[in-house]
Amino acid sequence: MNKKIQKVLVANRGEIALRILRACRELGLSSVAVYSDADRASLHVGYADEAYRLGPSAATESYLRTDRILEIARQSGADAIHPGYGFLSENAEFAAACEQAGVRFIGPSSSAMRMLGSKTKARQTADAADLPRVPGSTQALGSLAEAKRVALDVGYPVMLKAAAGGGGKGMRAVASESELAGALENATSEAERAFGSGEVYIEKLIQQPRHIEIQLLADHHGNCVYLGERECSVQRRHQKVVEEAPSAAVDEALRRRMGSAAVRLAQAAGYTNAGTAEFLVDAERNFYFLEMNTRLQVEHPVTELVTGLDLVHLQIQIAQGDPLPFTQQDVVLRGHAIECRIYAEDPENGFMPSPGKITRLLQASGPGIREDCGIYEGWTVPLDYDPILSKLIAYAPTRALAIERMLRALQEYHVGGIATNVNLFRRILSDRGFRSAEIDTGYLERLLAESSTSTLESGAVRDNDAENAATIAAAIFEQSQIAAETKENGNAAPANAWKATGRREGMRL
Amino acid sequence: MNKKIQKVLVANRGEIALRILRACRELGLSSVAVYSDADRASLHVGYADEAYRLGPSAATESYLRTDRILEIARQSGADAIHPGYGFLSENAEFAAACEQAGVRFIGPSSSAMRMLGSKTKARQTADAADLPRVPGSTQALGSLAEAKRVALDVGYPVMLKAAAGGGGKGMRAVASESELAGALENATSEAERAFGSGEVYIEKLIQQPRHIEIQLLADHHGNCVYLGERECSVQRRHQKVVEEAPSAAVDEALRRRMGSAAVRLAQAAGYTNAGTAEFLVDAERNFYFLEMNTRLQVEHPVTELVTGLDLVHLQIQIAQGDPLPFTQQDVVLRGHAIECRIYAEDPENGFMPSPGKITRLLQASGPGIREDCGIYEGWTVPLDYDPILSKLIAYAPTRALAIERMLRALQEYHVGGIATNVNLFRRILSDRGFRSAEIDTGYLERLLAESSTSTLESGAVRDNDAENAATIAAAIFEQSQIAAETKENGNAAPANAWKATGRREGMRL
Amino acid sequence: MKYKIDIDGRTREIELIRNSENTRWRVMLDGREIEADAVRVQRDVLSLLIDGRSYTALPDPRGDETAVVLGARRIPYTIADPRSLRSRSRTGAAQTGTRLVKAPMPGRIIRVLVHPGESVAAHQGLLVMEAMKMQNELKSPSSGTVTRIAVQPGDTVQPAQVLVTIE
Amino acid sequence: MKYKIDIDGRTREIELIRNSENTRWRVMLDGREIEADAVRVQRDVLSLLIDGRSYTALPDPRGDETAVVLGARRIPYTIADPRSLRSRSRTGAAQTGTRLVKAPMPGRIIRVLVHPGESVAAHQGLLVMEAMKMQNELKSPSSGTVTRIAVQPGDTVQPAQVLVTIE
Repeated sequence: MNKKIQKVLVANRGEIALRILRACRELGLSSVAVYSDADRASLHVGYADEAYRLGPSAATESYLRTDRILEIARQSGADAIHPGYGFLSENAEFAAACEQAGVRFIGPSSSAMRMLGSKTKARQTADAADLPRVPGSTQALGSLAEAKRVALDVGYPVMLKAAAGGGGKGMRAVASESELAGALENATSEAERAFGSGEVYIEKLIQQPRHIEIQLLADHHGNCVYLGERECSVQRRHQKVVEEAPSAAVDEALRRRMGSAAVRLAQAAGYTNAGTAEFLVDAERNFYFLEMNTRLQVEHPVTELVTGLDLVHLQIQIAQGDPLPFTQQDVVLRGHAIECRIYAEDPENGFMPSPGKITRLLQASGPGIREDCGIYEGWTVPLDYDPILSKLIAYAPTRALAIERMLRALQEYHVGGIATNVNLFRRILSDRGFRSAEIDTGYLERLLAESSTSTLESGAVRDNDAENAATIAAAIFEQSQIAAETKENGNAAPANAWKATGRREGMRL
Repeated sequence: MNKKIQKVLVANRGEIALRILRACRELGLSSVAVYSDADRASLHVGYADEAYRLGPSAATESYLRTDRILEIARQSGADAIHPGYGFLSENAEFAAACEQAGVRFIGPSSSAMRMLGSKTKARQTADAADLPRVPGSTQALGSLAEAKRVALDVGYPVMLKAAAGGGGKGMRAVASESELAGALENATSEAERAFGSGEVYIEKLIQQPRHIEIQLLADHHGNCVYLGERECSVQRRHQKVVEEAPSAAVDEALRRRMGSAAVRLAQAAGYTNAGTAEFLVDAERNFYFLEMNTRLQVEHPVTELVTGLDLVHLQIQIAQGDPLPFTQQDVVLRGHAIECRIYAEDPENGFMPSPGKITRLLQASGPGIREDCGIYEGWTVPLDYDPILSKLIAYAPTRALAIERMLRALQEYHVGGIATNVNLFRRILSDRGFRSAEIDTGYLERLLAESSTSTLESGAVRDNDAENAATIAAAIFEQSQIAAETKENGNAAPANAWKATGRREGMRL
Repeated sequence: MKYKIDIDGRTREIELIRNSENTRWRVMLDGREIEADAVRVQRDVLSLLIDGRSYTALPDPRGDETAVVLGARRIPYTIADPRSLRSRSRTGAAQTGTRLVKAPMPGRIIRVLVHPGESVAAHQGLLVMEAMKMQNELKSPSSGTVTRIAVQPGDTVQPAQVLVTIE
Repeated sequence: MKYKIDIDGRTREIELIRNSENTRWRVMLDGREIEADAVRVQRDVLSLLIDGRSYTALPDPRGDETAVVLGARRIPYTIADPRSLRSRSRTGAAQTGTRLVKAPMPGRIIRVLVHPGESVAAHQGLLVMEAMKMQNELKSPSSGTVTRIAVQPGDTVQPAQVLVTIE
């Protein structure tokens, strides 16, 4: 355990692969990227010291190919594998295979993962560690009849959840028994497809809860600390959309109670590395354990910004057997951080994914802005993976300023050629309910159900000057366009044609 | 004083104008940009809500035109002016003119500025407030004879300094009396040209001192706090090149002593707003007051990162009469920040400025990286102003990690078309002396005097694989180039030609 | 050059006249004269100064649609002027009583929720398609009767492939 | 296509052969065969994979000079192959005993430090020029005698304007 890690294989893609590769560079470690055919031109391939092809684009033929990844680790001499999030990150068989192959898995041991990775197992472990949890089954449902019995027992409404779940897949709310059969079928088939396991269990549905999670770090020397909470209540279809740290609903006493509960759970499972305990918190500030994510989270940057720590550095240090370089008392939260997950999807069109070529990319920067990004101008968003493009994160001394800063950054941000959810964030961050932190897991669905005419998009007072400016800009673009098409036989792309014409017509460069 | 500021005119350009405009947007304030002819296409013009032309490119005909700026403030209804750094920021007459015009100057009062802005006056104020200072004159030198007398008095070597100085202009080290006449003439003429005042004074030259400064904030309610120190010893020709916070040479006791001295000085002068007291610190950790900068500093971001505060927000709040929202005890330093000032200059060619068109710009981002930038791809660096392009700032839990993170970011950073000092930062941050924090104000000149063959540039072991890769890349670029020139009659620019050819030859997009 | 532009729910008439070789333009907009200072920044970004107000605009074509991004807003527009080549190519495609529900992107059909002959309401779910790991319901664009279902569960579909016909 | 490339102090012979319509190239470099996988990313950035090692390269022309940026290094190169158009235009300009000191950028002459007929050492300061608010000393490229000074203090000079002649 005490030999230092020298070379890390990053078994992932997109922004998280790049984020881990950056950490490797900062720690002076060699790095190995792997890629599918769809990702040959992706940023993580060029960022690593070495890169090897996994296979065709489909995840099952590339990023989920345990055998290929271990083979590449062996051939390249990588002595550690960072799984990122998604893909193999919560796959205990993969962790076990790494252990057998003598390659460090940068995550918990396969045994700790087995105790916590499956949601049903985690609920059993939580019971043993005396954590409050949502009433419901701790076993996968064997039949519709069993589902009906458990649901009646805890009382409707209930939630169906995939035992292997994550990212909101395989989840269904069920209001009454008449919906149960259909929901169970849907949840099972979705879980089967997403995780290769159709195991589903039942939980009581907590009314208007907040989704709040505790970030943990545990080393191999028995030290386990919590790094405060993240507020993840802004969700759509159980997928997080906006995350923040700290939560407006958590005071120091509640933080300590939730943090201690999470530490108890991790220690009961012999957990090491970074992990996240998810809780529901009701209006009376009761908290209920939901599940444990035995990996780095998408939203880890908000914790990094308020604690000043680097979770990926710490994951690597823990994996090579270093003790945590601080204790619980050293962890001090300061300021407020908000993350927006920028996706290639069209909120105006049922959140349909929008793969395709990013023809233009203007990015935000300046004070308090961090971007963890896996895209570039000219890159084509592939069809084969989750459509996350980038994470924009704002930090400021207060929540109110962090919101204004994020709005400022969103104003600077532009993705051309494909639809994104950037305008949705403008709407959320401008909404009175969000700004007063009156959010629960149903908040976003309610906001989306409101007529969009009440938002800043079209509800603003008509600004004649701005309309004139837009019209003049359109005419200038068009004039250059037509001139280009006429004089150059229409071969140039609009932007280039406009550029060329601009130059010809003496517009200052 | 208690009426809130509504609209801010930013009387500056480049990265600092953009940084202030961003703050205005975050605080919900309207903003007014001003620009010279050289800056019509600069980012700050498009970022503001309103923008007005000042005049021709020369600073004396634009950014130094007090009358034009006040006229634009009046016409646009701006109720406050932020001067940034440089230009009119330390001009007490301008501050007084703002006061008379009823426009808030976001900085100290003209009277406080007069007590501290001139270096000779500041030295008198410092004596009255009982600050340790470097021995020398507190009056401008009237003649060469007087200069000789003072220099003999304090003992050679001495420093000549412009009373109105800043940015290292009008400064000369003098080792013996024989050099005094020439140095005095040079310093006087440079000061005259740079500041419109040829006043020069003499200080004893402290041997191998560190340059360490204290950031202050003072409100109109008698509150004055220090926000820790910045280490600015990495200088070339008295211009800061790399800055950090905190300083490896300052412990909590020294920080408190220096901070208290700086607060004493500010209070003696009735100082309000952000300000910086500069000190020299010798090997025995004695500190000597040098001068007070009555404005925002270029390097303010490193303080923002370690304190979690936003100095421009606070400047504006102070200017509108708000009390500071925290006390000295609330100020806690956390982690380490380093700033690299990226300039259009060529370190391999005597640091000659390199104005011109930026043909390519790849920027750094990700964890712990902030960029305060005023440039874009396609922008032409004008001849008329200081050649600062951007400030790259890295934050990490420790100094060692901040250095590695900055090196990682510099690796991601690329400016094409003009020479920059990016590689110089790689050299400094890789240097053993810098890494062990053995730096003083002579450090960089010594490093530059070393043969560059001892650096990572050419001193690395020959990497045959990398050389092969470079050669193959050159051949691929060239093949596309020639193909383009042959088939397309050579009209396309190299990069575009390569692109077009790449596409034609089936290189994956 | 004169244009008619349909933008933001209005039809505007606009004529652009360059003043000289500098950055200023004289614009006649619906009969009113406007002075605009226009400069290209950042490749395709336009900085416009009109009466001191500063606007940043960039073209944002997406598929067939032309649009201007101005600040936080994306504003689609069409050029009504007959000299515009693009406006001509976008004519035709008149609305009839038949609605074709097409695949908006490549994906796989998971479930079909209606059957031929069934009456459907506007926004009623027709089928579930999986694309980019997400299942999305495709909804009916209007009320009517399902006359044809061209796919079945398990089918892989291509963008713009017709899935369901509603009359 | 075959090239001779002067790069990093060496002259290399290289031949590029595309394997097919995919991203792989066969390269003969100084007689040794190398397999390279090359893909364009980010407009003009080249991602190269050779034996598993990953390199990112981009062209970085500056004035007349061609160069490749590879990681942290900028490596100038010249093409020695006669088919290269650019290499031909860079011939001539042979070194003689006369050295011309030219203005590297626009600026103003502040002081002249030498006089005609004076002997100067290599790196000795010849004049002080102000550009972009900075005063810089222009130094002699070699030892010799100042034969001509073409400017005086206060003169505004343009890039490449001859300031001093040394023989």
